[in-house]
Amino acid sequence: MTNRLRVVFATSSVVFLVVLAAAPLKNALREYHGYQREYRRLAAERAPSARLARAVASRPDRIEQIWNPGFGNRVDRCVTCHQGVSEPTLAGAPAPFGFHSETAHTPVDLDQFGCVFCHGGQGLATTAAEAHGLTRHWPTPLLPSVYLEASCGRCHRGAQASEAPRLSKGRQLMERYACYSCHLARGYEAYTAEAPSLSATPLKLRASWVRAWLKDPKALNANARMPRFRIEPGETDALINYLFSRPPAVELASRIEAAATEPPGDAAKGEVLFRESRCISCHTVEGKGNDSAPELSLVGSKASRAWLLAFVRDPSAFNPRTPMPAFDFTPEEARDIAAYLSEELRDFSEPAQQESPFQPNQRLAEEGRKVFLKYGCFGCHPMEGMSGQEKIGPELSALADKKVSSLDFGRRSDLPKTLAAWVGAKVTEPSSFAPGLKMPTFSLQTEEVTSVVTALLSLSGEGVPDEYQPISASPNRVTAVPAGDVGRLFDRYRCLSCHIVGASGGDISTAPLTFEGSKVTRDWLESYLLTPYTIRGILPERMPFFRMNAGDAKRIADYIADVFLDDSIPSDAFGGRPPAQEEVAAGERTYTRLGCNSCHILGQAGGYYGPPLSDAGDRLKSGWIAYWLENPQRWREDVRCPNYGLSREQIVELTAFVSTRHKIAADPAAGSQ
Amino acid sequence: MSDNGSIEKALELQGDGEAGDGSSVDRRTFLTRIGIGACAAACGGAGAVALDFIHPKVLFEPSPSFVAGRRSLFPEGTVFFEREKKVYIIADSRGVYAMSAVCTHLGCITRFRSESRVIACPCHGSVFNMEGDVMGGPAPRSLPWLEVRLNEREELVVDTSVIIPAGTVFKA
Amino acid sequence: MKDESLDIVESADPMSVPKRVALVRPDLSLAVPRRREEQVTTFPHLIVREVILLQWVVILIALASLFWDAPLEGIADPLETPNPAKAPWYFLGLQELLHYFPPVVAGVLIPTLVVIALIIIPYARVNRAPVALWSWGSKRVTIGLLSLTIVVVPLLSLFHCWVVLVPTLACEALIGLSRPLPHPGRLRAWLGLRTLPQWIMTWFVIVACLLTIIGTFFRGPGWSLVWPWEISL
Amino acid sequence: MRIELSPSVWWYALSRSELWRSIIRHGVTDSSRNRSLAIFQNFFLHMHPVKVRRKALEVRHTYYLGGISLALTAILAASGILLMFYYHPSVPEAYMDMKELQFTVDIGTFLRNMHRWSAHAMVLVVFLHMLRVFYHGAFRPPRQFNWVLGVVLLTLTLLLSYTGYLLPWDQLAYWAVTVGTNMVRATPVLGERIRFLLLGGNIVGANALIRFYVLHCVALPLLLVLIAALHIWRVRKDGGVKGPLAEDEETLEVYR
Repeated sequence: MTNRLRVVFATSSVVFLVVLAAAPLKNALREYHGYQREYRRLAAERAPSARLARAVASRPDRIEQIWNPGFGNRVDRCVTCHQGVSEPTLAGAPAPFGFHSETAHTPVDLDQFGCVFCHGGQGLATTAAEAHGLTRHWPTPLLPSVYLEASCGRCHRGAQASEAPRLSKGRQLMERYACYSCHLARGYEAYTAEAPSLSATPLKLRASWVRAWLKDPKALNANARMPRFRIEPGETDALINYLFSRPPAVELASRIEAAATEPPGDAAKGEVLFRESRCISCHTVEGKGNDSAPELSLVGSKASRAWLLAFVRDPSAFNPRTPMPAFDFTPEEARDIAAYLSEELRDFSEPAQQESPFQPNQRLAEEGRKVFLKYGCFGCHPMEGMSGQEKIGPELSALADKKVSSLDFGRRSDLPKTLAAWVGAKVTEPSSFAPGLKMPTFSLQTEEVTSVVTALLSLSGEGVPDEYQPISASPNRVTAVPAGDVGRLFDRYRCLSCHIVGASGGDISTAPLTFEGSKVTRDWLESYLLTPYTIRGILPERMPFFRMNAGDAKRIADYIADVFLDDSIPSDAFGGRPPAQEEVAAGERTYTRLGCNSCHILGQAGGYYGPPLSDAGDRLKSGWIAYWLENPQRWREDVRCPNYGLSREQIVELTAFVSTRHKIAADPAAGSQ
Repeated sequence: MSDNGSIEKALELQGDGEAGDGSSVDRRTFLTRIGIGACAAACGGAGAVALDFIHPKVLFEPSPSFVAGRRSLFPEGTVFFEREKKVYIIADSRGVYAMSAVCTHLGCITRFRSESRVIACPCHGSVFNMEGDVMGGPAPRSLPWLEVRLNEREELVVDTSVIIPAGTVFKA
Repeated sequence: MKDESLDIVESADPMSVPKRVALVRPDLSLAVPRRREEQVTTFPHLIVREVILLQWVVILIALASLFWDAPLEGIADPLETPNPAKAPWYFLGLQELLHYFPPVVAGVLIPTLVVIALIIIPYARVNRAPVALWSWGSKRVTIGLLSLTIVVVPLLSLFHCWVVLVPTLACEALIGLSRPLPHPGRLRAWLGLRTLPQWIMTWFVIVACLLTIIGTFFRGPGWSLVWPWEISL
Repeated sequence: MRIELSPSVWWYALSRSELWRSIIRHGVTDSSRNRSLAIFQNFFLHMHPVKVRRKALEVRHTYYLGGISLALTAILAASGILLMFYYHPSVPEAYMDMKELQFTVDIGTFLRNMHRWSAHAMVLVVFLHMLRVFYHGAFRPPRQFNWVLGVVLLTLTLLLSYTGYLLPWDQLAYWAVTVGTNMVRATPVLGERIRFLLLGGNIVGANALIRFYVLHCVALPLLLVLIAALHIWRVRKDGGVKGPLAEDEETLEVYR
């Protein structure tokens, strides 16, 4: 009896000991020990000296962490396993030991940022599965690397984020496709789309065209910005009735009706004018041109001749926010252009006969108004009496902070349960989640979807401390768009449709105006505004020929020369003295040695990639040339001109040579070429 | 005296005298020993593990040691005051040494006076020489010397948690 | 064993415990049957068992802890309510009741009554001696059962509380099934020996377990009925 | 001589030393007197009687449920005290400390698991203990008051478990406590006030956390230890553990 008890006691005690010992044993076998052992072996193998190899090999196992009390008390223990992130000798080592590729913030700022702020995941964790956040109950799993630039966008909130091309592209696409017309987002509260006004519809469009367009805009125009809505056929009828029932604005109607009475112009002359004015810098015609403005290949089938004529005369009368500049065409020239557009750029397969004017039905029109409101058409197309309407989509401001549990996956059970996948599917095919959703389909390319998702995932409400805020643009440059008389001229010629000034403006032109005054001479600028010519033949976008009057050109040139300056760029590279002859000769030798002529035209020969330098002395200020040569990538990283790392003397010599090239052969040095 | 029998004997319970052969006594003792031994080992082990448990594995506090920089940053004759770590790093003809800047009197932060080349405490007027010895004032002890060593990247590292005997100059 | 000669009086005076006084009628024998029980020393007999018990409790809990991790969800977020939001499992019976009854009844009245009932168990007159229900006489029991049914069925049906109604009726059926001694059927005889407090307690345990199990395993989003395997999704 | 080096010799010498005998005043040799003294003179054991009925040792007698709940209390106290070394009762540190236990503290997960599973087991075992006592009729005189103490201990167990539930500060904890405290709200007249006092405010927030922490780690355990001591002491004073009903016990008419 008691012997049995004794056996029970002995066995029980042994089991007790064994089970209690299991817990510390399990603890000692945690996975990071294995990674650290492997890392020590790898790092010792690659260590540059035997001493360092010994030092790294004798490192004890321990949990490593990056702790930032000033940055939301973040703790990232990723470095416990990813031990080689800041060790250049481990470049190319297998995961997870490799060196972190160099970016603006890594590995230099690793201690300030940690890992999780950019990559996502669970910084506190010391096991792979938990750290990568792929477990339940961790709201922010590892951000897929295709969307990594979304993290840049959480601090860099501007449309252009340096070193984040995908993010920048995504943000541009979101503006282009007017996402902010239906969805509110922080920083875009004042956004308005550039969609055409519908106020002159009966005088401008044909009902059959509108019907086709509403069905699928991309079928009529591959560059259409308007997405494809899923409008019921009955709703389409109602909508057309509504649009054609609205009386055109009196002012516009009188312009269009006046234009209708004018005699037709000469289409052949119009075509020449169309080319001269470089309309394809913005518009696409038959596959050629830029897609920053509506495609014109079939514009003749879409818009009436009278409307086209009235529009070309003064685009801003039709849409105060149009990026289209006003060209100073004579009445005949405008008629010729309109004739070219309506006679040559149309769908020849369609019968040419005039469609009879559409007779709207008032009851259907009333229905159509509801359809217009239902699909939020007013978001992009301004409409009288609808300016105060709420945006119809949900706010996007803190989209990136949404928890997966709060997302409605609807019918999409095929998707992985992550925010990125959900956003991706919403952008690709919004209708797939549930029937009856109003969000239209944008038919984006895969790469475009990735960019837009990246931009969307950057919309986080999570702030960063002040000391982490990116430094804003250099304060010694102009950031404001001009006002007053010059401002009106800038508006008339829509300079900012293509050129960047400070933080605003379009990026069609490669020449930002922010420091244009420090770059080019006033006289050259004035002559260029009057008669623009092609500087770089390789670029498809050219400065349009506005037929600007002399007074306007002078005022704009004066303003740019006086205001758009960058104080860090000297006006003259030679401190006021003329360049010495020896310097010019030495510069010429350098020019030849570096092979500058493979890209630049000088005299009769040279490449086409860079701007020609034959008239560089007339066009550019010598201070700018020197400044450029110091570091060509200074203002844009994608500049192809190599940074040769020239010495101060070499720069001055090369500047002396380039800045003495003149079109007018007054300088003897020019003649020698 | 007979009170002090062994616990093993005590566990030989009453009423099972029928297991009378000689080996059974050995087995009983053996089983009791196993039982008590394993139990004691488990308790001892649990105590040791508990002790290890309360020993933190990561710390949320500034590291006691810090990287001062390469040796060439400290040319002979310079006195470098690391304000945040409250440490002087002094280089002289013998080499480099580090010294706490906390006055041994009441813990004020001392200052180096370059004109007279002494370390003086602003609170109660203690004065130390460049070896950390008390030259005057109420300070009871000289300033402690701190360990200086080289790390893997050949940078000087000062460990404020290790006090070394005065006069132990780092030569490198 | 039934001894007519004895009238043993249980004493409620705590100072007199654990003695019992037997009042012997003068006409009967003085012989009082007395149980003698074998005793052993606490040390080591009980102490060693206690040590073994402690060891096995630790062993079992430690094994569970080695293989199953305690749950830890996301950080508390007052803005996001999980669906369903559940109390700890031992309160899920109450939460389940809240589904049927107004909060004052389910959240306050019932738990208070339960605690009071538990406390008065040893003091209630009905409970002073272990008296089987059927010793009251079958008429009283039948009337009691019927009147209970008349009160309980409409009341619980009003709140659609079938979870409580069904076990209540089952218990009543079992009482009705039981028979006073002597009875040839062993089960029915055994049932007939159960006392009223035992019936009440058994009914309470069944209802509590049922409610807790349903609340834990069969309640999904919006406190709707689901299968257990659908809950973790 | 080999014998001199054997552990029993060392043990013998140690148990005879003055130090040992100043702490433990008696041996445990094979005599009833010593065995009695072992219980009498030991602070921790003296709640036991010197002798127990052999039947009371049988599993069927009590199923050791009271002992199991005491063992669980011991595990909970030991693991709970260790966990307190790493716990900050504040928002959001409380949650981060759970992560620390999981990821950086040696055997942190294990200890948290021990504490959690023991707490669940405790509620279950205490409830079963109550059922056992009830069906064995062990609440009858003279054990009435010990039954009441048992009911109080059951309530304390539930309260301890419930207050501990909030401490990890995760969604599970937060909403379980929100749901639970909203039940209290239904109490007529006092409901709102009790809830306000319990939470230290109107919402489950930082005040509620520190209150639950103090209740869980100080107030309720003190009360539990006190009442449990009384409970165990009363077991002995009320005549030892009471096993199953004797075959004839409940049919004795004379009990009336």
